[in-house]
Amino acid sequence: MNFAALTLPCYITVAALLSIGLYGVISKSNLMKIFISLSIMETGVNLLLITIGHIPGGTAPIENANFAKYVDPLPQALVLTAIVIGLSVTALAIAVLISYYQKNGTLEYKEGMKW
Amino acid sequence: MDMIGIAIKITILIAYAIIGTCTGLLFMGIGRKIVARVHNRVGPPFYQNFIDVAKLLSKKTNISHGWIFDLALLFSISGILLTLLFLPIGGVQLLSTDGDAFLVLYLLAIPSLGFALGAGASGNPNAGVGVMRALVMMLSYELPFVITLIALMIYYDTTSLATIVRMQSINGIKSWAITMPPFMIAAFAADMALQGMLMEQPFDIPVAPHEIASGPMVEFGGKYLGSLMLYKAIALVAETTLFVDLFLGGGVVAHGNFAFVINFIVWLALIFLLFALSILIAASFPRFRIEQAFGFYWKYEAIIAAISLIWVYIMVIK
Amino acid sequence: MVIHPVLLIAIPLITAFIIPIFKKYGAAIAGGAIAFNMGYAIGIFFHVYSNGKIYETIAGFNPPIGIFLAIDSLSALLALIINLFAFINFVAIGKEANYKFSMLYLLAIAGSTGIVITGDIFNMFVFFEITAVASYALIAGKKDKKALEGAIKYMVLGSIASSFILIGIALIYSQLKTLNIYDIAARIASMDAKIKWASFAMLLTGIGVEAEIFPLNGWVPSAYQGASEGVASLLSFAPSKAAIYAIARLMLVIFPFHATYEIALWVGVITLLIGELAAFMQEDVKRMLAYSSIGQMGMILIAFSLASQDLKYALIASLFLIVSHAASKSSLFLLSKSEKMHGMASKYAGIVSVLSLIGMPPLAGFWGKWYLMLAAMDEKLWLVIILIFFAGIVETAYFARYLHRSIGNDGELSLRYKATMAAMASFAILFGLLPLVYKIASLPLWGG
Amino acid sequence: MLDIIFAELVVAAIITFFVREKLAAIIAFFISLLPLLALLDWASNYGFAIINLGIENHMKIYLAGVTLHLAITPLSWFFALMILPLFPVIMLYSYSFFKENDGFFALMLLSLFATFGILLSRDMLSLFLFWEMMSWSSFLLVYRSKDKNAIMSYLIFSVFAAFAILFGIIILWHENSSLLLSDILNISGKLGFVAIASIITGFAVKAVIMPLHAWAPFVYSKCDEPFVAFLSGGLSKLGYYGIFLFLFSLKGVDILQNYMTNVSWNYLLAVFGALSAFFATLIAILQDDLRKLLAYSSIGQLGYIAIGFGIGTPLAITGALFQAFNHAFFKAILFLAAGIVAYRTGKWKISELGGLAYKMPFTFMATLFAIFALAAIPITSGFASKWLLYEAAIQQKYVFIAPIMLIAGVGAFLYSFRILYGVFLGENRHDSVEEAPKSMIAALFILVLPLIIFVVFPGYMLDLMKPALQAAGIESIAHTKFAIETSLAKYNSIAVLITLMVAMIPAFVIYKARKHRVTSFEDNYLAGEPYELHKPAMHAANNYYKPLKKVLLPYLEPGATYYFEKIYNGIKCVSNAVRRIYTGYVQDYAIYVVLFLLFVMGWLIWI
Repeated sequence: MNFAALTLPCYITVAALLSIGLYGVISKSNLMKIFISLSIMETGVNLLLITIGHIPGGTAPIENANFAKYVDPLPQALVLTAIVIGLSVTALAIAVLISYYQKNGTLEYKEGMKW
Repeated sequence: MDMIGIAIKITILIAYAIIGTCTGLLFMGIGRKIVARVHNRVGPPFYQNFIDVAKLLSKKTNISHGWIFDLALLFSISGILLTLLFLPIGGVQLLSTDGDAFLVLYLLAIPSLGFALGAGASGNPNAGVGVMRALVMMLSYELPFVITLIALMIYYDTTSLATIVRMQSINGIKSWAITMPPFMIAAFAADMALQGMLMEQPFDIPVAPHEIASGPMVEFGGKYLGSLMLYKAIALVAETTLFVDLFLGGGVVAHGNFAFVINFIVWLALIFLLFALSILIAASFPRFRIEQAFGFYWKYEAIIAAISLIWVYIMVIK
Repeated sequence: MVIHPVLLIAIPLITAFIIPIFKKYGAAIAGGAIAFNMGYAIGIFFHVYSNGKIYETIAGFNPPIGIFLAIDSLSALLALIINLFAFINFVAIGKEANYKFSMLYLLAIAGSTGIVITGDIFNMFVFFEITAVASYALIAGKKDKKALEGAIKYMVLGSIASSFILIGIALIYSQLKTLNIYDIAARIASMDAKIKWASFAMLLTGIGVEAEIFPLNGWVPSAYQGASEGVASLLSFAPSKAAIYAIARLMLVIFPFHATYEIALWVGVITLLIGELAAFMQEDVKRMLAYSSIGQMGMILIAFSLASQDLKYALIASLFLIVSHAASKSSLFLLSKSEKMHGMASKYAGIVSVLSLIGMPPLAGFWGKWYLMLAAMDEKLWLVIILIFFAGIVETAYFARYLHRSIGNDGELSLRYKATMAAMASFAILFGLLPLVYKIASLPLWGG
Repeated sequence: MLDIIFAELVVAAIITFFVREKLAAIIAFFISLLPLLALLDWASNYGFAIINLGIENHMKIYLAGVTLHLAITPLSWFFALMILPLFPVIMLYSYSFFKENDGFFALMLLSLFATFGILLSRDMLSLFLFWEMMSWSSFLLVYRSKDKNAIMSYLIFSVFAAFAILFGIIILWHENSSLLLSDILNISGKLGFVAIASIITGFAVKAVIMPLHAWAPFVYSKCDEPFVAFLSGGLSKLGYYGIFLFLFSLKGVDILQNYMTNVSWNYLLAVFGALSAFFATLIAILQDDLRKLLAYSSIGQLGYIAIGFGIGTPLAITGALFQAFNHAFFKAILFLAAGIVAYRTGKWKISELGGLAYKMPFTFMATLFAIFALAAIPITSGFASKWLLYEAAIQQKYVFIAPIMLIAGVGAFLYSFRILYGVFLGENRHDSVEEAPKSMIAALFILVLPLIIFVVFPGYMLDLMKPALQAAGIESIAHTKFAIETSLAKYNSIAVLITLMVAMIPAFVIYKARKHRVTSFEDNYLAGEPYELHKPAMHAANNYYKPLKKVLLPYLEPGATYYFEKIYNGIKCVSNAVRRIYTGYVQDYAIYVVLFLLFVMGWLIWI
C-alpha cells in the first residue's frame, strides 16, 4: 500500500473513530448515546472510503482541463450513498427512540426480552 | 399305519386314559390315608375317592353359572387326558412322539385355563382370588422347573420326552438322569416345583380352604366338583409321570418282549413314591404366603436350578 | 417476453415512493405491484430455468465499471421465493396494511430481491440497507414496548453490521479497484492475504448479522417476538434468505477457499446447535420459532459451506432447505397469531410446516436433510452428521410440544388468512414433489 | 397394476377426507382391498416360486430428482399377507366405531399407501421415504389423541428411528454407491458394522424392542383402538420387515459377524428381545388400564420375534415369522375387542369393568380365541410359532434366552386371565350393555380365521413363507401339512386337535349325563353371608395381582421411561444454559459481534 503523508493520519483517525464508536455502543446504556456512537462509527467508515480513494496530490474529481490528476471518484460516490443511508438510519432511529421514550419514560436501556 | 394299527393304538390310548384316572383316584385315597396316619387319625378308606366321584357325577347339580361355567368341566377333563396321553408312560410312548415337553407344558395349561374361566364366570370373589393365587403360583414354580427342563434338553439335545426317556433307558437305572450330579440338584429343584404343581402344602395357597373357602372351586358342586376331582386325579398322575420321564428314565428298567409289564410296575412305584414324598412334605409343613412362595421359587429354587443348568452347559460345551 | 430483471427491483421501489400520494389506495397499489413482481419473478425464473443465466447492465456502462445484475438459477429461485411468499404474505396481512406499512413492505421486498440479483458488491450493501431500514420500521411499526425493543436491537446490530460490510467493501476496493463481484472473484488471488481475510471477516460478520448466524443474532429473538405476525413471517423469508444467499455468494464466488469453507461449516454447526437448544425450552411461540429459524439458518449455512466443496449434493440441499424453511417458517409465524390451530386450514398449515421442518418426506425439508447428509457423507464429516441428527431430534421435541400445545379450535382467524397460510405451507409439499429444485441446482452456476 | 393402486389410494385418501363418515368407511373398506388384489395377482402369476423381478420390471416413480423403484418380492409378499388384511378389517370395524369423520379414514388410507410402499420398495431411498411417510401418517393418527406424552414420545422416537436408519443408509450408499436393495452389500469392517447396527436400531424403535419401547405404552393407551390395532398388528411388523431385510436378505448378519468374529452381535438382538419379552410381560401383569396392559403385552410378544431374528437359524427365523403373523392377528383382535368394550361401556380400567361375557358373547369368544393364541394354547396357531422359537433356542443351546422366553410365556397366562376375568367375567357391572354392532363382530371373526386355519395346517404357513426364506438363502424346515419336524422333536398339530376332540367325549358325556340348573351369578356361596353385605367386595379384579405387585414393583420401578426422561431433562438443562447467551442486552450482542469479527480474523489470518 502506498502510505503517503496524508493518508496515515487518516487511517489512524478511522481506527480511532471506529474504536470510539464501538466502545460507545458497548459501554453506554443510554440509547441516544448508543446511536450517537453508531453515527461516529459510520463517520469513521466513510472516512475510510475516502482515504482509500485518495491519491496524493489529486484534486476533486470534477472535469477540469487544468488538473490531470484527480482522486478516484467512485469511493466518493459511495460515500455519498453511505451518508444518505446513515442519515436515514439515524432519522429512523430517532423516531423509534421517541416512541420508546413515550412508552418507557426513559431512554436508559433496561432489561428487556431475554432468553 | 394301517387300520388295525390305528385301532390298536386307540385302544391303548383309551386303556391308559382309564388306567391313569383310576391310578390317580387310588393315589388320592391313599394320600388321604397317609395324611391321616401322620396326623394320628384313622382316615377314610383308600377307595373313598372313587365313591366320592361316583356320587358327585351321578347327582343332579343345582348350581351352574352359564355356558362359560360349563367350559370348566369340558376343558378340564379333556385337557388333562390330552396331557396324559402325550407323556410316555412306563416306556410306552403313546402320543409322545407327536409332541414334546413344551407341548406338554402348554397342554397342562388347557385344563387350568378352563377351570379359571369357570371360576371367573361364577362371579364369586373367592374364586377370583383363588385363580389369582394359582396363576401366581404357576409363575413361581415354572421358573425353576423350566430351567431344569432346559438343562435336560440341552444335555440330551432333544426336546422330545420320548427321546429323553429312550436315552435314559439305554443302560437301565445307571443311565437315569438323576444318577448324574448336576441332575441330582436339578431333580431337587424340579421336585419342589412338582410340589407346587400338585398344589400340596406348603404350596396349597390357591385352594387354601381356611382362607378363601377352597378358592377356585368354591362355586363348583355336583358334576362340576366331580370333574374337578377327576382332573385332580389325572393331573397327579400326569405331573408325577412328567417328573419320572424327565429324571427317572420314565421308569424303564427292562427291555424285551414283556418288559413293559415290569416297566409299568416300576413307573407305578416311582410315581407313587413321588406322590408319597409330596404328601409327606405336605403333611409336615404349614402353608406359605403367596409372596413367600414366589420368593422361595424365584430366589432359592431358581438359583439351584440355574446351578445345575450352568453345570450341564459346561459339560455339554466341553 | 422481454426480460428486464431490473424491473424486479425498480417496480417495488417506484411503487413504494408513489404510494404516499395515494394514501387511501396505497395498500391496493402495493398489492398490485407485488402481484406483478411475483408474476415477473415467476417469468424470470422459468426463463432462467430454460434459457440459462441473464446478465443485465444498467445505464449502459459495462462491467467492471457499470452496475449490472446477474441472475443465475440460484438467484432466480431466491427471487421467486421472496416475491412469491411476499405476495401470499401480503394477502394474509390484508387490511392491517395501511399505506405506510405497504410502502415499507415494498421497500423490504425490493431490497431483498436486489441483494439476490445484484452483481455488484456495493449495490448489495445498498440493498442490504434498504431492506434493513424497511425491516426496522416494519418491526417498530407495531409500536408496543416489545416491538420497539426488538427494532432497537436490530437497529443497533444492523448499523454495526452495515459499517462492517462497508469496511469490507472498502478493503476489497482499495486493493482491486472494482466492485463487480465477477471481477473481484477473478482477481481475488492477487489480493494481499491479510487484507483479503480481513475483508472476508468484515463481510461475513456484517452479512452474518442479517443472516442470523450465531453469535451475531442477538436481535433475532426479540425482533421476531416483537414484530407483528406478518412482519415476522416476512423477516423469515425475505431478508434472512437474501442474506444467507449473499454469504453463499461470498463463499462460493468471491472467497472459494478451504479456510472460509471450514469456518462457515463450524459456524453453521454451532448456529444450528445453539438455535435448536435455545428453542427447546422456549415458552413463547414466536420466540421459539425465531430460535428455530436460527437453527435452520445454521443448517443452510452448513449446506452452503459444503457446497463450496461438493456442488453435487450440497447445493441441492441448501436450496431445498431454503424453500422448506421459507414456506414452513413463514406459515408458522402467521399461525402464531392465534394460540390454537383454529380450523382445518390452520391445522393443515401447522402440521405440514412442522413436518417439513423436521424433515418428513416427501416434503421439501426432507430432501434438504437427505442431500445434506449425502454431501456431509461425501466429505466424511461424521461429527457434523451426528450433530445435525442431534439437533434434529431436539427440534422434533420442541415442535412436538408446540403441536400439542396448539391443539384446540378456539381462536379467530379470517378465512383468507387461513387460506394464505395453507397456500404457503403447500409449497413445502409442492417443491418436495416436483423435480424443480433438483434440476435448478444442476444448472450451471453464476461464475462457475 | 401397482401404479394404479398407488394412485387410487391417494385419491381415495383425499376423497374420504371430505365425505360423511359412513360413506368414507365404505370407500375406505373397498379401496383397502385393492392392495390385496395385487398380492393375489402376484400369487396367480408366480405361485410360490422365488422370483425377484429385475430392475427393468420395477415400477418407477420419479420424484424431486430421484427414481424410486418398486416391485413385489417374495419377502414383501409374505409380510404384505400379514399386514395388509388388517386394513379392510379395521375399516369394517371403524364403520360403526366413529361417530364423525374427522380424517381417520383418510389417514388410515395414507398409512396403507405408505405400508404398501415400504413393502414394495426396492431401493433404500424409497424404503426410507415410505417409512417416513408411514411415520408421519401414523403420527397424525396419534396426534388425534391429543395426549401430550403420546404425541411427543411418538414423534421424537420416530424421528430418532428415522435418523438412525438414514445414517445407516447413507453409509451404505457412500460405500456401495448404490441404493438398490437387489445389490449385494459390498461393505465390511467397522463402517459396515455401524451402518447395519444403526439401521437395526432404527427399525427396532417401530419393532418396539426394549429399551426403545418407551413410546409404545403412551401411544397404545391413548389412540383410537382401530388405529392401535394397526399400530401393534401391522406397523410393528414393518419394523421387523426392515430388520429381516437388512439382516438376512441383504446379509447384514455376515457384515456384523465379520466385524468382530468372536462376538455374536446377533445374540445381542436376541437378548434384547428376551429382555423385552420378560420385563414387558411382568409389567403387563401389574397394569390396570386395559390398553396399557395390551401395550406391554404387545411389547412382550414382539420380543419373541426379535429373539427369533437374533438366534438367526432357519428354525428360529421361521418361528419368528410365524409369530409375527400370529401376532398381527391376535393382537389386532385384542385391541379391537378392547375398543368394543370401551365403545359400549366407555371405561378402560379393568377394575371398573366386569361381567361382560354374557352381554357380549361374540366379543368374548373372539377375545378368548385371541388370548388362546397369545398364551400359545395348542388349539390355536399361536402355539406353533412359540414352539418353533423354543426349539430354536434349545437347538442353539441358548441357556440364557430359553428360560426367559418360557417364563415370559407363563407370565402371558397371568395377564391374559386378567383381561378375561377383569373385563368379561366376575361380577356383572353393566346391566344395559349390548353386544357390539355387527360390523365390529364381523371384523373380529375375520381375524380369528387365520388363527384357526394355521393351527390345523401349520405346514401351510411354512409353505407361505418358504419363498421369502429361500430368497434370503434360508432353507425352510421339514414339515408336512399337519406336522413340523425339527432336529429335536416333532409337533403334530392334528394329533393334538383330534385327541382333544376325542377326549372331549367323556367330558361331554359327564356334562350331559345329569342336568344342572343355571342360576344368576349373585346366587353363590359367600361363606354363608348375604350378597348385599359383600357387594362392594364382589369384584376381586381390583388390584388383582397385589401380592405379586408387592414383590415385583421395586425391581420394575425405574424403567426405561425413567432414563429417557432423564435424558430429556438433561437436554432441558443444557438448553437453559444455552439460552443465557441471549442476555437481552444489546450491548452484549454488540460485544458478540466484535468478538466474532476478531475470531474470524484471527482464525483466517493466523491459523
